[in-house]
Parts: sequence; structure tokens; C-alpha cells
Amino acid sequence: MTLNNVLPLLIIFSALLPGLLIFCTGEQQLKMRRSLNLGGNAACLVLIALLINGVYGGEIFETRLPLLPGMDLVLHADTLSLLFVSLSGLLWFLTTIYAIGYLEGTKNRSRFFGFFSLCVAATLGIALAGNLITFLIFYELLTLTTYPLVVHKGNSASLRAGRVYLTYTMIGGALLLAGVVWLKALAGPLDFTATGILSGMPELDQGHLKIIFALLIAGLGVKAALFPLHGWLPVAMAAPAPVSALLHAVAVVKAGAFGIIRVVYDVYGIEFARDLGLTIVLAGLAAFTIVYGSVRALFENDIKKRLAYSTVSQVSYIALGTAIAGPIATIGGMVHLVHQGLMKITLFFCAGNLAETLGIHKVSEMKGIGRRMPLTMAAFTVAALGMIGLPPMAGFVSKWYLGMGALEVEAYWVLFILAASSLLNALYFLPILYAAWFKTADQVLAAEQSRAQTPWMLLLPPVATAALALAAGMFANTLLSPLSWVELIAAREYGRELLRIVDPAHPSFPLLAFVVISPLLLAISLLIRPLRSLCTGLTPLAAVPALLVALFVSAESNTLPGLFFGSVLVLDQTSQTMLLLAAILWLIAGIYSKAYLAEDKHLSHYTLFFLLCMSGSFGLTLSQDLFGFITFFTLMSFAAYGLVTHTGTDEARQAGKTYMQWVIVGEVMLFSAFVGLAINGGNTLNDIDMRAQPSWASWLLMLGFGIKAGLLGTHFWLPKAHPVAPVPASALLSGLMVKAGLIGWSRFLPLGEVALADIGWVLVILGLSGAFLAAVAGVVQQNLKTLLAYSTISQMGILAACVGACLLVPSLWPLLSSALLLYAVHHGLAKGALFLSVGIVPALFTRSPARWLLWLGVLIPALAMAGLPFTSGALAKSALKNSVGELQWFAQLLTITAIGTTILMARFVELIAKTGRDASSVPIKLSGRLSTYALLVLLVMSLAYVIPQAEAFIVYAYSDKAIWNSLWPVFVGVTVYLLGRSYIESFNFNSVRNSVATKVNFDYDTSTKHIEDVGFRFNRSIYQFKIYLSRTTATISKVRLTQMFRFQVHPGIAFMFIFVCLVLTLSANEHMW
Amino acid sequence: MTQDLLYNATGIALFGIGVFGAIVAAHIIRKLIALNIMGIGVFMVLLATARHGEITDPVPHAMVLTGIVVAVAGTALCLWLTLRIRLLDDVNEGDPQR
Amino acid sequence: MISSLALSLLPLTVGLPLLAATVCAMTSARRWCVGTSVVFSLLQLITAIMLLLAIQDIDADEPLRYSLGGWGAPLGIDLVLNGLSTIMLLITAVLVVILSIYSIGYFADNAKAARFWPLWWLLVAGLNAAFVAGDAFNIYVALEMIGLGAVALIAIAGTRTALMSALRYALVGLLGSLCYLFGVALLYRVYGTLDLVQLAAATQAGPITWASLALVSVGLLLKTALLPLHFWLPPAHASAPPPVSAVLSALVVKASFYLLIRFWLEVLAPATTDFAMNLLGLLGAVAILWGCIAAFRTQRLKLLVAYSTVAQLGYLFLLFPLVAASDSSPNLSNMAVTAVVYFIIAHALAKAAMFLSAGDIQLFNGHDTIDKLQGVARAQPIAVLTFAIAGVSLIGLPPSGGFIAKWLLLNAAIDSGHWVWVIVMLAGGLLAAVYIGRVLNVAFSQTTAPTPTTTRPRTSMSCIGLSLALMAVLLGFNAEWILQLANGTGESSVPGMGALK
Amino acid sequence: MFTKLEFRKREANRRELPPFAVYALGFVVIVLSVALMFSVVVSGKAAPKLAGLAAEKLEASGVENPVTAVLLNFRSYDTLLEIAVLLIVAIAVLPARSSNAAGVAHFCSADKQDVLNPVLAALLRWLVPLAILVGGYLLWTGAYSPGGAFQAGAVIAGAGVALSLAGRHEFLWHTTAARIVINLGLFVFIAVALSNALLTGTTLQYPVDYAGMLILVVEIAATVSIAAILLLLFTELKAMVDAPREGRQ
Amino acid sequence: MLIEMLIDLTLACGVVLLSCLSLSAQRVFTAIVLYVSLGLLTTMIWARLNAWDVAIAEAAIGAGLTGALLLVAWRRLCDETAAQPEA
Repeated sequence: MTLNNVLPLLIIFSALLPGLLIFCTGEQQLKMRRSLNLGGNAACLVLIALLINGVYGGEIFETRLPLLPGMDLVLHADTLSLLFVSLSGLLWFLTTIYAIGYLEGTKNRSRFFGFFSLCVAATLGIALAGNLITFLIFYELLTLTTYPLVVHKGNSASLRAGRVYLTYTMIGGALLLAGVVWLKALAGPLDFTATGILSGMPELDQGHLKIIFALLIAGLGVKAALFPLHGWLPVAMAAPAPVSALLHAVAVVKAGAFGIIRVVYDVYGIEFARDLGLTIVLAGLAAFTIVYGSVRALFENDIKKRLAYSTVSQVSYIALGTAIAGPIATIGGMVHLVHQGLMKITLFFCAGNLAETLGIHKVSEMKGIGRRMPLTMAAFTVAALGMIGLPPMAGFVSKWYLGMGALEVEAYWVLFILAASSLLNALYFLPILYAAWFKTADQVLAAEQSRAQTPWMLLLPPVATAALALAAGMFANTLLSPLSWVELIAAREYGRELLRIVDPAHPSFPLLAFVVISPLLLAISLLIRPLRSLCTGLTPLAAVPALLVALFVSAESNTLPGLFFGSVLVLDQTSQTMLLLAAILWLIAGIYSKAYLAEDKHLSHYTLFFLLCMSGSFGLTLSQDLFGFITFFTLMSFAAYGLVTHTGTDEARQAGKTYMQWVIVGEVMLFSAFVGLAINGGNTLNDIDMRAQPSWASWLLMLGFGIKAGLLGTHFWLPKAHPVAPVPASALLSGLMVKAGLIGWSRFLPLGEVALADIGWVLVILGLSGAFLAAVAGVVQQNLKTLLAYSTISQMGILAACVGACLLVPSLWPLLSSALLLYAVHHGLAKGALFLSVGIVPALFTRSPARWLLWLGVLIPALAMAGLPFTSGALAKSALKNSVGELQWFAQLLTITAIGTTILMARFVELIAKTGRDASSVPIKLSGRLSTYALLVLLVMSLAYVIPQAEAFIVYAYSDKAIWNSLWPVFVGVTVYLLGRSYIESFNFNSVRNSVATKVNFDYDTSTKHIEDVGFRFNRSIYQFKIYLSRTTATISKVRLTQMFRFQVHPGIAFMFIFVCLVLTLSANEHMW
Repeated sequence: MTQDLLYNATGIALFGIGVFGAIVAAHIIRKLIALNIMGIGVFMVLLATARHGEITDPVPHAMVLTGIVVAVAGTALCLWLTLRIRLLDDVNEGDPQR
Repeated sequence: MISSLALSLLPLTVGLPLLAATVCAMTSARRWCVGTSVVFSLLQLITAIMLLLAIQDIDADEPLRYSLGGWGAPLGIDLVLNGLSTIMLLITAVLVVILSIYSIGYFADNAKAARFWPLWWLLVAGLNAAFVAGDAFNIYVALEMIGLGAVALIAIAGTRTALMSALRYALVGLLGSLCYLFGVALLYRVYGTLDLVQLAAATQAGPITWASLALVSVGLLLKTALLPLHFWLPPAHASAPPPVSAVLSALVVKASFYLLIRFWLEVLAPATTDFAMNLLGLLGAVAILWGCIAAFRTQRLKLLVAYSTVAQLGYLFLLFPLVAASDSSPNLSNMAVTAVVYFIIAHALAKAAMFLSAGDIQLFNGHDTIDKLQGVARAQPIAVLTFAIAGVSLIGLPPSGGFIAKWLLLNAAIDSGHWVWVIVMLAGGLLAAVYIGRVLNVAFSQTTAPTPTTTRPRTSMSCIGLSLALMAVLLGFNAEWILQLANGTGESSVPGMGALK
Repeated sequence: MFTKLEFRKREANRRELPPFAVYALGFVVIVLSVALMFSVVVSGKAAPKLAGLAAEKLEASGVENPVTAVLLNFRSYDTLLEIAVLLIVAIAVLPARSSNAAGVAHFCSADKQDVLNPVLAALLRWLVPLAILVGGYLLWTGAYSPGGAFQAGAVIAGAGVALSLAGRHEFLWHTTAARIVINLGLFVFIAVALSNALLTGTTLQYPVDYAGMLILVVEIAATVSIAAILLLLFTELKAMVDAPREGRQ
Repeated sequence: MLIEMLIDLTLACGVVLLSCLSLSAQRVFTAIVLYVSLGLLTTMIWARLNAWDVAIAEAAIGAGLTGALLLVAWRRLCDETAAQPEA
């Protein structure tokens, strides 16, 4: 009896003994009970640590107790079991703390904690079970020990829950038992082996094995809540919150999922199961469950029930990953075991906190809750975003590997499922977050506006798990992260070595990382109340490191192997230029904001999003790895939502909503595309073979970044979102953030390497049409910022067209890329300046003599946009034209676009004159804005000439031909504008405005009716759903359902989705061909 | 041999009659009588078996003796239970009148 | 040598309880009875353990025999000890120790105690006599002892229902034992011996053997309460005092089942047919399902437990078709026998625990109407826990003796390819979960009614029930040891089985 | 079956089953009985092996009546258990011991001063001693010829029944003496059986020389107990019958 | 031999007849009386079967005592006249 022989047993006893002892403690012996509980916890964790250490070193831990002849009770610690064991042990610890706080002063606590510990003991047993019989024993034990917890409250709802729970699990248990016995009869002792027991026994009847598989999966599927067997889970929500947390995140559902993994891998053996044709069925079932659970969650108003359906959906990821049958998918499924556990337990903790502290049980009651319980909701947010699968949260890692795994075995449909699930997750989680953070509270809550008092015992666990969920994704590549561990498991399951190639870390100071992190650090310190005003003041400084790096550092590269999947930040010539642009714009916008929003009540919120966005912007500029790029991209996109909606007007909300929908769609597309990229190499750009990029991935990249870049057809959000933000934020959005799309294209499309004619043509056509049409649309606008937004679309159209041109003719790329950068810098600065000028309009109409100087300041960027010679615009445009080589028609078209731009700019100036006169009466202190603005204008004039990319083009820009080419469109444009001016005016004021107004009104109405009030909507939809289900035929209810969807999903999104689906399907087919 | 067969047959008949009576009769005393008749049938088979011309097998005799005593014990117990039930019933019936 | 010495203790298995009974009957003072009973129950346990050691020590194919009076079969009477009977003796001894301790607390009343203790020991003597019997007629007397003793014990409860069900039980018992005796008489007539081993050696299939097999079976089935003949069981078991109910369900019905095994698989094995065996199995299957349904429908807790006994007895009868199916492999039939032995033990412990807890609940609440038992889990946690744990074993969930038993049965059924029985067993488990879940659901609900003022049963008594339930669970971990016993001597316990086909 | 038990006076011979079932049952019983008879006729009959054996071993048994030999020597274990069966019923029926009667040593009293029918009284005066005498004779002669403990006990019990019916005497079953008398048979039997085990090494094996005497001892004790128990059964039932209608408890 | 046969036959028929009568008797009392007679007749059969011990026991216990017990019980259960005065 060495330690190795008893350690697994000891672990179980560390939970079992406290449980049994707790039963003996009296109701009032608080200290006794707590010390028993926590002592057991601590012992368990220590033992687990020992075990992990040992298993990592390759030792064998096995307890074998004879049970029946030829049937032992085996506890065996392998890598897979350790995954589950450490998850259970850790979460047990946290849940215990939570439960102690949650049940303070209630009845029957001894019973509760006793069964609680027993439940954990059973879970640990499941994890450590070394053969199917032992597994079965603990599996049933788990059923039994959880029953008293489910009915703990003793009211009719929980009794019903208990009954339903027992019914399901008993039937499941019986099926499992039948399967196990049968298998035992066929195959003997059933000890788990890494490559499967049955794969070594080809002589067995395959028909029998199939039936047995069905029995086993049905039995396990009950706990794992696979589709037709999930009914107990939402009902079981009647249990106390710690129980829900434990049941849903760790014990019960995971036990089922874990069992499925065991059966597929260690009993049948994955290859064998695949050969039997079993995994495909399982995968189909899991996929259906994923979608089904999400859809059901959408219609639940009760928070815990929504979470329950979410669990139904998420747990099936594990089954899906298991069933896809490839090493990478396996990693995805198994790692989701841990990740989903961390995230879902956080959500349930938070739901419990809400119920406990404020008595909130419904989604509709969550308005403004973020201010009352910021920590709780922060944890909730992290977990919810992780559930959606947003990087860098843990959920992303799971989905990433699932997606890759699916591609590995060419199961393209799985990507659809993942995409659909992400969308649906977003649909049911984001409204909650929106309501919690961005809405004002109802009267009831508003009455007690103070911050809610939640005991630390209830707060610590969710915050800790949320942090873990975040860390599991962020530091996925570290030694002890779930992912690394799972990779070890997968390597053993498949009998091969999956060595990850990680560059050794440089001991040098991670300068680039510091650039990215400094805004984040400031954002975090912003959360600390005493530091808040100081931090707000320091905001612009966050961009200083970036500026310094962009100016004074050449060619630097940081590799952080622990971060993400190995983060690589590279400062090369391209990114340096972009970083420079970004740093300048952020610095200036930061200073400008200080002045612009000096009296804003919610300045700290603005600053928070501002900083996050800044970090994302820097990060994506520098990131050379997929995970890092998409993380920062996401960070920027989501944080920008806060900027867009900052003013809090209805218009802003509406715009924010549209923006968010597009962002999500874009995220999903990019996710799929990146998965497609990653499958052909690795995580960093160096590893990826761009030439082998699948065409569907290219399409998705084109579209996904196109959304960000405002490509025609995906631009709808842009003219809504850009104008409604505060002026500096608009400047950033239009000047800088849209460039993220450009960066994405240039970094991930196989530019300069492969000709992708179809995509190239589409980009060119869409880009150029966008350039023209947006100009037309912009001209008729009344709002200055909207006009500028259209201008942005137009300009980005030009850039997109250039990218398209590169795809048509790869040889153009080396030159054109520089030109594009130049253009981007020019446009970023000029557009930023134009937007900022909107904020200084009142100053234009003062009586100060300096106002003429100011007018000049406004005109300079406008003219630069138009491309008047000697401006940065002229330089940029000529650079473009000169780099398109033989595509002369393209150059011509580019020249013509300048006409449109000129018209737009002319219109802009006139509008300023018009609106300024009206607004001039309002006295505002503008000195801060003005100084910043002046600085920017100076940069507009100068910067384009000094960046390295400009060198090559300056020569061209000052040839006569070039000057002429840039001059005549301006003349034409100004002339056309002056000619058509009156027509535009009448057009505006007479006909279109009415229709536009009605349209806006209509939008507004629908939004108030159906979208404004999230809770009401959900309430109503549930109510209607039930009514219709009971009273009318199925067809009518179907109609109703589609109606509801119509209001939730923007038609554009629906269109996009279908479009993406089509493209993917086609490309899949192509692949098959 | 004929005597043997005769009493065997009679025993079987008695047993059958007893079974029939024990199942069919409702009154407890009749049931007990029927059971006792069954017993007699069994004993008759045993005793008839015991007779082998001149020699008599004492073992069945001993068995029957034991059987008789057991039968009377069982009968007595049943009757005692019956009477106790009856007494309880009488008490319960009497109560409301008082 | 040691074993032969221990073997000479065999008559003590009957003698000790009888002696205890006379002592108790003569003194009739409660404290004397209690003292005697404790001493004798321990002595009996020691005897059983020594016998167990002895039989493990001896590696004989033949069962051990002890000729009473030194005459030897067929003239004299032999006692027979094999693995199966040793296990039955042991489980009896264990249960008697525990239930005796419980009864000390339960029968605090002098008058009842004076009646209870002698009857208790006489019943135990009858059980032990049946387990070690090697003589057909001796079995008859033992059956009568068991039957009448059980009736008398039920009657101690003194309520009208109890008396009524006791009377019915007595009548059924008499009918059954007369049938049995008739069968024995016919056997004696044909084969000229009463010794079971000699009978086993002599029997041949034939009309008269069939007839006697039928009669013996009907008699024993009446006492074992197989489905159509079960009508007397639920009220009798439900209305008896708890320790009596416990022993009735745990041991008394098992005694007659044990004899059935002996007759079907050993003594009259040549006369059995597959059809008859399957018929028994079919009845058992129906009993499982019907018993569970009846248990679910009943309103009273103790009746529920009693119906559950009917259902559980059904499992035992699945032995016969499984043995019948295992024509070619003695291994398989051994497995089935082992499974059933395990089932008997597990059920004995669990059901005893369940009756004790049901008795506790009834005592505390003053009634045992299930629907009115809201909140019992709070008022009597130990009793409910006992009920639940015992329920786990009855359902056949791991880790419990019931699970191992069911596992073995399922294994046997699957190995022999009998899917019907597999389904029945699984369905039975589920149905059992349904009726046990029903009770637990009520028990865990919140009370609205005020707590009854009836005296609370002593915690120590509740703990005894709990200890039984825990033993039933622990049995799930110690399976191998018991199985070795049942299996190692299993071949000798049923020697007819090898020659069955 | 057995669910509609009838306790009352009911002239018609009521049945538990519906008529159809009764006829069906009758038919089945007749068929089965005939089949049974047939099978008995068909199958042979074993040679009287045990009869010979018994006769052979009779000498060693200590008695000359083969039935007694079987009952109390060859198969005395059955008899032992049989007495236990009787004891079960006795204890079940035995009235509870009342506290005030704890010290009473005698269980038969003639305190009741009811006026008896003189004829009956006279009869009793003769009958009881005669019965006891006959009982004693049967007991004694059981060793040689038909008779024995059971018969003797029954006859003596009959005397007791007569006494009880006469109403003059009352048997106080709740006394310790009564309990001892009832238990005596079983106790002595076990004592002898176990002492035999010490003497001969085998339970219930009498030492050949003392067999007759020991059997007699056992028989006497058994007779006393059997008589007492049978009497107890009768008197208890009678006492319940005589109990006032509103019940005894 | 023949006479013996006849005696046996008569006894057998008598026993069967009596048992039938006893079980089909209208009144319980009659049934009991018939049963006692049956017991006595059985005693004769036992004697015919050379089972004297059994015969004595049957007479004393089987017929006598059982009959007495049945009658006693009958008085309480069915005999209204005996019970009436006490009520």
C-alpha cells in the first residue's frame, strides 16, 4: 500500500468524510461545520496538487478494490481524470464558500452541506473511476446525493424538480446499467484504456456494440442534457443557487459529458467508434442540442432557466468535440469541460447573488443592475462574453479548437453550428448585459439607489471564477492551463505527441506588450474609486508609450508564449506607421475628449471604454498571431460600443444596437475564417501558409473585415454609429478604427502571393461603387457627422478597391501596400481633423479675428480630403494611382472619385456655415479643443510626408501631370456642387427629408415597442409563445415566431448570414469537387 | 395392495375435498374443518403407505402423530385469533350504544 | 480438526434459540428476557461465524452432514450444512442480533415483551431449523414453527387489522404446509426415504414426482408469496410490529424460498422442466411489476414497504428461468444462484432497515398515511435517511448490495441471452425508484401541519435501522468475500445442478 | 382468497367465490385428484426400507414400541420441534401476566363456589383421577405398545377440560408455575439432548444403557407440558367465549 | 379377505361422505358435529391400518380436542342463544 495506491482513494475520502461528519454536527455548530468543510476542501486540493505533480511526471496512481470476481472498484488517476478532478476540487472550494454565505441563517444546513460534500465525493469518484463499473457506481451515487440538494427548499416547485430529476436520471441510470452489463458480458472487465477497450476486440458483433453504444450514450446523455433528455435541467433550477452552480457547472452535467468522453475514447476507442459510424450520430445529436438549447434560452425570462438552457447548449460542445473524432476537436471538447465549468458557475453564482441581494429572478428586472452590483455584474459579463465565445475568454479557446478540429476532419457543417450558436448566445446574453449596464433602473430599484451590500462570501467566488475563466483563455498557452493539460491528454489518447512549437521567450523587456497593456492598466486602475479622477486625467498619456515606440523604435518583436496561444507582437515598417497613426489619433482624441467632455457626468465610463478601445487598437496593430489579433479586434469593437452609445440618446442606442449586430456577425465570420487559416499552419502569421488559404476563408475574411471597413453592402451600421458618438470618439471611429478592416485585409488575405480574381473583382466593384454611392448619399445629409461618415465609407471604398486590385494582380502589392498605408495615414488624420472640427464649429462664428485662422484650419483637412495639390490627399492619391500599374482604368476611376469627395467636402463646409450660425449663440469654452485641433491640423499637413512609405511617392506627386490630375477633379467637383447646390437643397428639404423622417420615426417606434424594453419583450414573447402554443395551431405559432425574429434580427444581418452560408456551402462543395 | 390403493385414493379424495372447502367456504370454522380434512387426507396417504402387508413402517406413524399435534395447534391458534377479532368487534359495536 | 469441532456446533443453531425461548418463556420478566436474548443472540452469532469458518476451511464437494441421535439417514435425521445455508444462518444471526437490540427498545411494555421474546426465539429456531434441515419431514415441522411463530408475533400488535391479517396468514400457512406435507408423503411413498440427499439421488422424472413437486412447490410458493399467491403478505407484513415486519420480510419468506431452491435445483431437479422454470420466472416478472405498481398506489407507508417485498421476491424467481437457460454451462447457473443469494442478503438487510424506519415514522406521527407525512425529513432525519438508503439498495443503485445483486442477475440474464428478464429487471428498478421517490418527495416537503405530539422514538433505535441500511450499502463493497462463499461452496450447495441436464 | 372471512352466524353455507369460480375450482380439484390417484396407481411403491431399519435398530433404542422409538429416539428431533410448535401456540394464547398474581405458585384453584350439577360433580370426582390414571398408563405403556406422551397428554388434558367445563376449578395461566409447567417438556427435552451431546458426543444420541430411562424422563415432562398446553388452549378459548360481550380488554 | 375389503370400502366411502357432508352442511354446528364423527370414523381406519398409536391420538386430539375447540368457538361466533343473556 504505497501512497500511489491510496492517493485516489484519499481524495475521495477528503470529500466523503467531511460529508459524513457534517451530518453528525448539530444545526448550530457553525464553526465546526465550516472547519470540517474547508478542512476537507483544503485536504482535497493538496492531494490533487500531489496527484497532478505525480501524473505529470508519469507516475501511476491506482486504487484497486475487489468488488466481484472479475470486477474491481478501480480508482485510477490519468490525465483525463485529473482534468475533471481538479476542476471539481477547485470549484467545490469556491462553491462551499459561496454556499456558506448563501445559506447563512437558513434551516437544515447540516443536511445540505453533508450532501453537498457527498455529491463532490461522487463527482471525484466519477472523475477517478478507472473502469466503467466504477464509473457507473459513482454516477448513480451522484444522482442520489444530488436529489436532497435539489429538493432542499422543500417547496412544491423544488419537489417537482426533484421528481422530474429523479425520473430522468433513474431512467438514464437504468439504460446505462443495461449497457454496462451487456458490455461487461461481451468484453470483460471494462478497464479504461487510452486507446479504447473494444478497438482491440474486432471479433465482437458490431450490431450489439452499436446498440450498447446507444444505451450508454442515452444513459449518459440524460445527465449531459442531450436533446431529448434535457428536460430535467431547467426544472431543476428550483434548487438553491450553489446547487445550481454545482449541478450545472460541475457535477451532474459534466459527469454526463465526461462519461461520454470516457465511453467514446476509453471504451470504444475513437477510431473504432468512428468506424462503427457512431460518432457521426452523436455529433449530429450534439449539434442539434447546441442550437436547440440556445433557441430555448432565447425565450426564457427567468435568469436561471435561461442559464439552464444555455447549459444544455454548451455542454453539448463537449459531446460534439468528442464526436468529431480528431485530436484537435478532442482538445476543444475536453477543454470546454473546464471552460464551460468556470464560466457557467460564474453565471450561476451571479444569478444567485442577484436573487439573494436584490430579489431579482427575471431578465426583465435587470435594468441598471450594473451600477448596484458592479462586481457581480462584471463577473457575469466576463462569463457571458466567454459563453458567446469572444476572445480572450475561455469560451473562445474551446470554440477555436472545435472549429479547427472540425476542419481537420472536413466536417464543415460544424462551423455553421458554432457560428449559429455564437450568434444565438449573443442574442440571449447581450440584451442582459445591455440592460444591466446601459439602462437606467426601474423605480423600485431606483428608490434605493445605493450600492447593494453583498457579503464577501458571495462575491469572492464569482469574481474568482470569472478571473479564472478569463485567465484560462488569456494564458491558454501556459504550462498548467486547462488547454495545455488537455493537449497532453489528447496526445495520449491518440498515442502521438502533439508538441507545440513555441518560441523561447526573450528575456528582454516586452516593450510592445507594454504599449498595449498601458491603456489597460490605466483602465483597471480606473475601477479603483480613489484613483478615478487621477486616472481620468492621465488618459491621453496612455497613448504616449505607443507614440514613443512608433517614433523611436524600429523593428522590434515581442513573443509572449504564455499569453493566448503564444502572442507575437511585431513592429515592422507597416505596423510602425499604423501605430504612429493610432498613437497620434488616440493622443489627440484623448486630449480633445478631456476638453470636450469636461462636464460630462459619465466621464469615467467614457474614459474606461476609451482606454479599452485604445488598447485594442494598439494591440491589433501589432499582433501577428491570430488569437491576439482577434482578441484585440474584439476588444476594440466591443469597447467602441461604449463610445457609440455614450450620449445615451435613443438615437445613440439604436445606432449602438445596429453597430453591435454587425460587430457580432463580423466576429463570427472572422472566427470561422481564422479557424480556416489556423488549420493550415499555426497561430502566428509566420507559420501560416497563406497560399493554402481555403477560398471560403478568404471570402469570410473579405466580408468580416469589410464590415469593419464599411464596405458597401455591409456599411449600414457606419453612418448610424459614427455620428452619434461624442466628437472625439467619432474621430477615432472614422479615422482609425475603420482602418482595422484594412489592416486585417492586408495582414490575412494572401495579398501579393495568390491571385483571387473573384474576391478581387467583388472588392473592386463594391469598393468603387461604395466610393461613388456614399458620396451621393453623403451629399444629401443634413448632419455634419453623418456626412463625414458617408465620406468615410467612400474613402474606405477606395482602399477596398485597391486591396481588390491587389488580389487581381498580385504583383501590385509591394508598391500598393505602401500607397495604401500612406492613404490610410492621410485619411485617418484628415478625417479625424474633420470630425474634431465639428466640435469647434461655434468658435468659427465668434467675432475674434482668429476665426479666419480657424476657418483655414477647417478647410485644410477638407481640401486634403479632396486631394488638392500639395496636400497629403494629393500625395496619397497620386501614390495610389502610381502604384496600380497597368490597371489604368482603375487609376482613372480613382481620379473620378475625387470629384465626389470634393462635392462632399464642399457640402461639408457649407453645412458648417449653416449649422454654425444657428448654434453660435451657445457660449462654450473651446480653448482646449482648439489647441488640440490645431495640433492635428499641423499633423495633417505634415505627417503624410514624413512617414517612410511616402518617400517613394513624393516624386510622383509633384509632377505636372499629377498636379493636374489632382486639380481638375477638385474644380469639377466644386463646379458641380455650386451648380447643383440649389437642387440639393430642395431635394433635401422638400421630398427626402419627410420620407427619411418617417423612416426614422418608424424605426424609433418599432424600437420602443419591441426592442427598447428588453424585459417586456421577453415577457411578452414568452407569454405569447405559451398562449399560442396552447390555443392555436402549430402553423400560426410558427408564423409568430418568425415575426419575433424579424424584429430581433436586422434584415441586413439576416441577409448577410444567408450570404455567408451560401458562400461557405459553395466553397465546401468546391472543396469536394 | 388393494387396501393400500383404496386408502391412498380416499386420502387423495379427502385432500381434494379439503382443498375445495378451504378455498370455497367463507366461514372460518368451515375453513378450519376443511383444513383438518385435508390433514386427514394426508395422514391417510401416509399411513396407507406405511402398511406393507405384515410389517408396519413406524416412521409414517410418528409423522402422523406429529402432524396431528401440529394441526390441532394450528387450529387452536386460528380459533384464538378469530375470537379475539370477534371480541374487538363486539367492543366496537357496543360502543356507540353506550 | 477445528472444522469438525465447529461442525459439532451445528445443532446449536436450533438448540440455542430453543433454549433461549424456554428461558424467556419461563421467566417472563422483561429484564430477564432481555438479558437472555442479548446473550443468546451473541452466542448464536458466534456459532454462525464459527460454522462459517468451518465451512470455508473444509474443501469438500459434499455438503457437511450431522446425524442427530447418531442414527443417520434415512432412519434418523441429518442436518446439512452447505455454503448457501451457512450464509442464511449468518444473515439470520446478524439480523437477530440487531433486531433484538431494537426490540429491547421497542417492546418496553412488560406484557408484550413477555409474549414477544419467547415467540421471537421460537421463530428464529424455526428459521435456523429450516436452513439446516436435511430431511423433508423435518422441513415440514420447521415450516410450521415459522408459520405459526410469525402469526403469533403479528398478533402481538393487537389491532384488528393485525389480528385479521395474522389469521389469514395462519390459514394460508396451514394450507401451504399441508400441501407440502402431501408432497412429502407422496415422495416417501415412492422413494421410501425422507432424506433430501438420498431423495436427490433417487428421483426420476415421472408422474408421481411431478405431482409431489407441484404440491411441494404450491405449498412453498404460498409461503413465499409469489404473485398470485401473495395476497396475504402485504397486510400481514404491514400490520406487524416493526421488528417483526422486518424479520418477516427479511427472513421468513426467504426461508421458504430457500427451500424452493433446494427442491427445484437439488432434490427434485430431474423432474423439473424448462417450461415450469420459465413459468416461475414469468410469475416472478409479473410480481416485480405488479408489486411495484401496487406499492406506488398504496396510501400507507408500511403497506408500501410490504408490496415492495412482493416485488423484490419476484426477482428471486428469475433464478429459475436463468438456471433453465444455462443448460450447457454450470458456470452460468452458478452465477444465477450466486446472484440470488446476494439478492437475498441485500434485500434482507435493506428491507429490515426499511421496516424499522417505517415503524419509526409511524410511531412518531401516529399514522403512516403517506400523503400526510410532509416534512418528516426534517422531523426525523435519521428515519428518512434510513428509508432512503435502504431504498437505494432496493432500487439497485450503486453502491449497495442491491446493486451488486442486480448486477449479477443482469449479467446472468444477458449471458444467457434472456432480454425479457433484463428489461423486467430494469423496469422493476425504475418502478421501485418511483415509489421510493414518492415517499421521499413527501418527506422533503415543508410542513404546514403542526408537529404531532406523539413521543419521539429514541435516536438509538433509529440508529439501529440506519446501521442496517448502511450494512446493506457496505455489502456493495464487500461483495467478493460473500460471493466466494456462495460460489466456492455453490457447487456443493446445489449438487443437482451439474447433473441437471 | 381468504379475504372474505366470515365470523358470524350465517345459516347459509356462504362461499368466498362466485358460483362460476366455485364450479371451475371443483372441476379442477376433481381433475387433479383423479390425476393424482392415477399417478399413485401408476407409480410403484418403495420397499419398506425404513420399517426394516427401524425394526433392526429397535433394540438399541431403549424402548420396544417402534413408534415411540421413532418419535423419541430415531427422529426425536422432529418431536422436539413439534413440542416447540405447541409452545408457540401456547405462548401466543397465554394470558398476560398480571402484576397482582405474580406470587401465586399454584395454577389450579378450586375456589369457585358455583353449585354444580350433582351428577356432574360425582362424575368429575371419578373421572378426573381415572383420566390421570389412564394417562399415566398410556405413558408407561408407550414404551412397549401403542401409547405415549401425546396420547397421555391428551387424556390428561381431557380431564382438565372436564374440570374446566364443570366450572368448579379455575386454571391460573398467568402464574409462574403455569409457565414452568408449559415449558417443562421442551426444556427437559433440550436439556437431555444437550447433555446427551456431552455424554455421547452427538446431540440427541442417548447412551444405550440409559436410553429407556432418559426417554421416560423426556416423555413424562412432555406429557405434562402437552397436557398443560392442550388444556390451556381449551380454557383460554372458553374464557374468551365466556367473556362479556363488550370484550375483555 | 372380502369382509375386510368391504369394511375398508365402507369406511373409505363413509369418510368421504362425511367430509362432503360436513363441508356442505347448512349449519356450522352440524358441520362441527359431522367433523367429529368423521374423526371417529378415521380412528377406525387408523386402527384398520394397524396404527394404534395414531388411532388413540386421533381420537383424543384430532376428533376430541379439535371438536371441543371448534364447539367452544362456535358458541361465541354463531350461537346467538348462548350469548344473548349476557349482553
